[in-house]
Amino acid sequence: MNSRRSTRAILAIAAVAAGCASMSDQEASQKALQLMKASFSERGQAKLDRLDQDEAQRLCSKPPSHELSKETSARIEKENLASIRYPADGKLIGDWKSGERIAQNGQGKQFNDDPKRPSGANCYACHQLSRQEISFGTIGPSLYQYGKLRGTSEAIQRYTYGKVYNSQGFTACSNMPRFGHNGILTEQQMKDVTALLLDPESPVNK
Amino acid sequence: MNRSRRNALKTGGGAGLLAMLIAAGIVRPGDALAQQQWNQAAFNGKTLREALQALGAQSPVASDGVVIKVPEIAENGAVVPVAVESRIAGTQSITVLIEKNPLPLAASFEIPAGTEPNVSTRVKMGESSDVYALVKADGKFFFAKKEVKITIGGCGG
Amino acid sequence: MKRPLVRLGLRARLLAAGALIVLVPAAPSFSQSAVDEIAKYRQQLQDGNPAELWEARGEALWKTKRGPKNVSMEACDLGKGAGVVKGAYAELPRYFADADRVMDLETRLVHCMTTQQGFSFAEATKRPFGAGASRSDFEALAAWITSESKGVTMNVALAHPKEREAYQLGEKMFYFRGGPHDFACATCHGETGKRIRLQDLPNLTEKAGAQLAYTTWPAYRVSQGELRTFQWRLNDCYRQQRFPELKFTSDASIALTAFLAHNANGAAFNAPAIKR
Amino acid sequence: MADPMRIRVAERDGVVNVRILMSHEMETGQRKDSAGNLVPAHFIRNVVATHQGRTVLSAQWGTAVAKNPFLEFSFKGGKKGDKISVTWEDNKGEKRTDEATIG
Repeated sequence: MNSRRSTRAILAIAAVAAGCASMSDQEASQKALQLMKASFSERGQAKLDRLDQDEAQRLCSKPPSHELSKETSARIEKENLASIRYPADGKLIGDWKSGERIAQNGQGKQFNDDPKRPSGANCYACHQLSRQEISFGTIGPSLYQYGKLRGTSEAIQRYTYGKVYNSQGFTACSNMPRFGHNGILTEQQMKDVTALLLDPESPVNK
Repeated sequence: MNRSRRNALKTGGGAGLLAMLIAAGIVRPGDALAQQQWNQAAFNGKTLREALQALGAQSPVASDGVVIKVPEIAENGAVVPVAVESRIAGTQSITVLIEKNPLPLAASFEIPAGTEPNVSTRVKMGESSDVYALVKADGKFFFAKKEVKITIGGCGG
Repeated sequence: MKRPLVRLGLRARLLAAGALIVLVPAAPSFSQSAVDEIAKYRQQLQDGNPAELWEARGEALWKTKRGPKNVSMEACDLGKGAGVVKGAYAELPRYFADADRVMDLETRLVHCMTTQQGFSFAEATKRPFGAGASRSDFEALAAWITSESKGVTMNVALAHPKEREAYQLGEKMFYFRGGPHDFACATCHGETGKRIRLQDLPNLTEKAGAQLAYTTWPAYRVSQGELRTFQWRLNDCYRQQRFPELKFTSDASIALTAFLAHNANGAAFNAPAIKR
Repeated sequence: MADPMRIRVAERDGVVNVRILMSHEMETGQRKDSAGNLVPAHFIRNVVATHQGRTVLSAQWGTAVAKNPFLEFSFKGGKKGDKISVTWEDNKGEKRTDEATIG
């Protein structure tokens, strides 16, 4: 049934495309979205609405050759920065030990994950953090000695918590998930990750 | 039962008799398994010490004659290549044990005369651990060990 | 040098191990040596690839009479003529006039299973991927068919308008960010020299990376003890991207495959491989 | 029925190198399935390789041998045309024997 529907979709696309040599970029984007909507099925917590992009996702879905204008980047950053909600109790530093577990955990939000269990942040997938963990990725910069190098002033605390909450408030189209903005981590989890980065006792700062 | 088998292996009589029976067509090659035992006590040993005791190898000695080839770091514990070579004359068996596995004894190979004392296989490791190669030669036990670190790989999900 | 093995008590050994961790600082070059050691691990795995077990089963499946019409797949046209398997995978996906559609390997196999062997679409596609005793015919067939392209130069054409369209839409999909984590394929595979944990991430937007990646699937995954196809690789990437599930033999799946396969053109195909 | 083994043999100067791949789950008995139930142990316990009827290697395995086991060894005294036979038996009593000829 679904394959028939998707076949029809691609036939419709082909009928349009046959007329001209190639599609415009915007046409192609629209057709790709149609194609994807017909080619994915909902499973577990992953519904089809995950293919509905917000503005940042849409603007950031471009090859590196299509660099965003300064104005567009600034707009993405401004809007994302405004989305950050700081904890009502004003405390930004939680428990670094819990933060380490969150940094190691790559589960959460996948169609096979239990939505009742807390998500991880999987920081080590992309960042070096502590010296002990040799299995770390390099998509993001090394965060080893993050707090030792920057100190723990209130400004640094707010920047760090904010960056975890919504990275695109600081860098448009950052590869880093917007953990608070998109509801991946809870407030307490973000405090714990902030502690992992800033607490002098954390292995990150040893 | 185990003891009589060990005696048979010591004299070489068991294997020789079996070969004769196979050659005579009385026993088919597949039936060779019927002669084989499985050392349940050793495989069920929960610590290195328990497994070694059940193998009759309470106090093996470290030896450069046992060469163990394992990766220093394994990308995944599900498959860790292990090769063991014995340079000790009269090698009768080669055994692989993984100290921190829930059941340390992984595999044991009987090496008849004419077979090179050099075997290669792949094991599972639950976590980073020392891997031991135990060699029995002329009735005595020798060993070498090497640590293998198991890393967390992939995207983590 | 002889010393007894079981001499230290467990506690003493644990203390010794603990002391080691505290006292020995990690060398700055440790991560580089870790990478080197992992390269050795991978090298040690190359000899004796269990993918061969799938290849043998796949060849038997291809030649076995099956389905309501009780015919083998030996008349299946993978693009180079009926029954020609050698080199076929290195030219897929491609446009097939008899179906008026661009098809990748799995889609073409389903086409032959339904039109020639008489299976229903549902029956043919009920198990795209295996798990333990529940085995997938596609993984076995793909293992054998791809092994028949080993050493063949990748040559995926963009001659037909529908091939060009599939490529263009596949490229769009590659950069499409979505889901709660904002991930696109490009998030992990758009830059050269990056790793996730200790795994090297091929940059699929440039020739060398696309070639290295595409020509080494299918692969026996030691972490799963299964042979996994390129189709599976796409499905599992999307799972980890937090997307819904990519449908087997769907047009989006074919389009993305066409984009990545074409980018690998010029390289010698080198699978089934063995990977973590 | 279990899948056939893949047995590769190569002879050089009378030394025969044997490489075997076996198709087996090698369940440890400690893994849980998706429903949370313990999957019972299921693993090869004994392997015997013979050359012209003479045992050239015998092995006892536990659950720690990796899934789809690989085994490599060498012995002296083989020549082209000789037969190598390998048999495994698992803890459920299932057996499989396959042969290869030294080429």
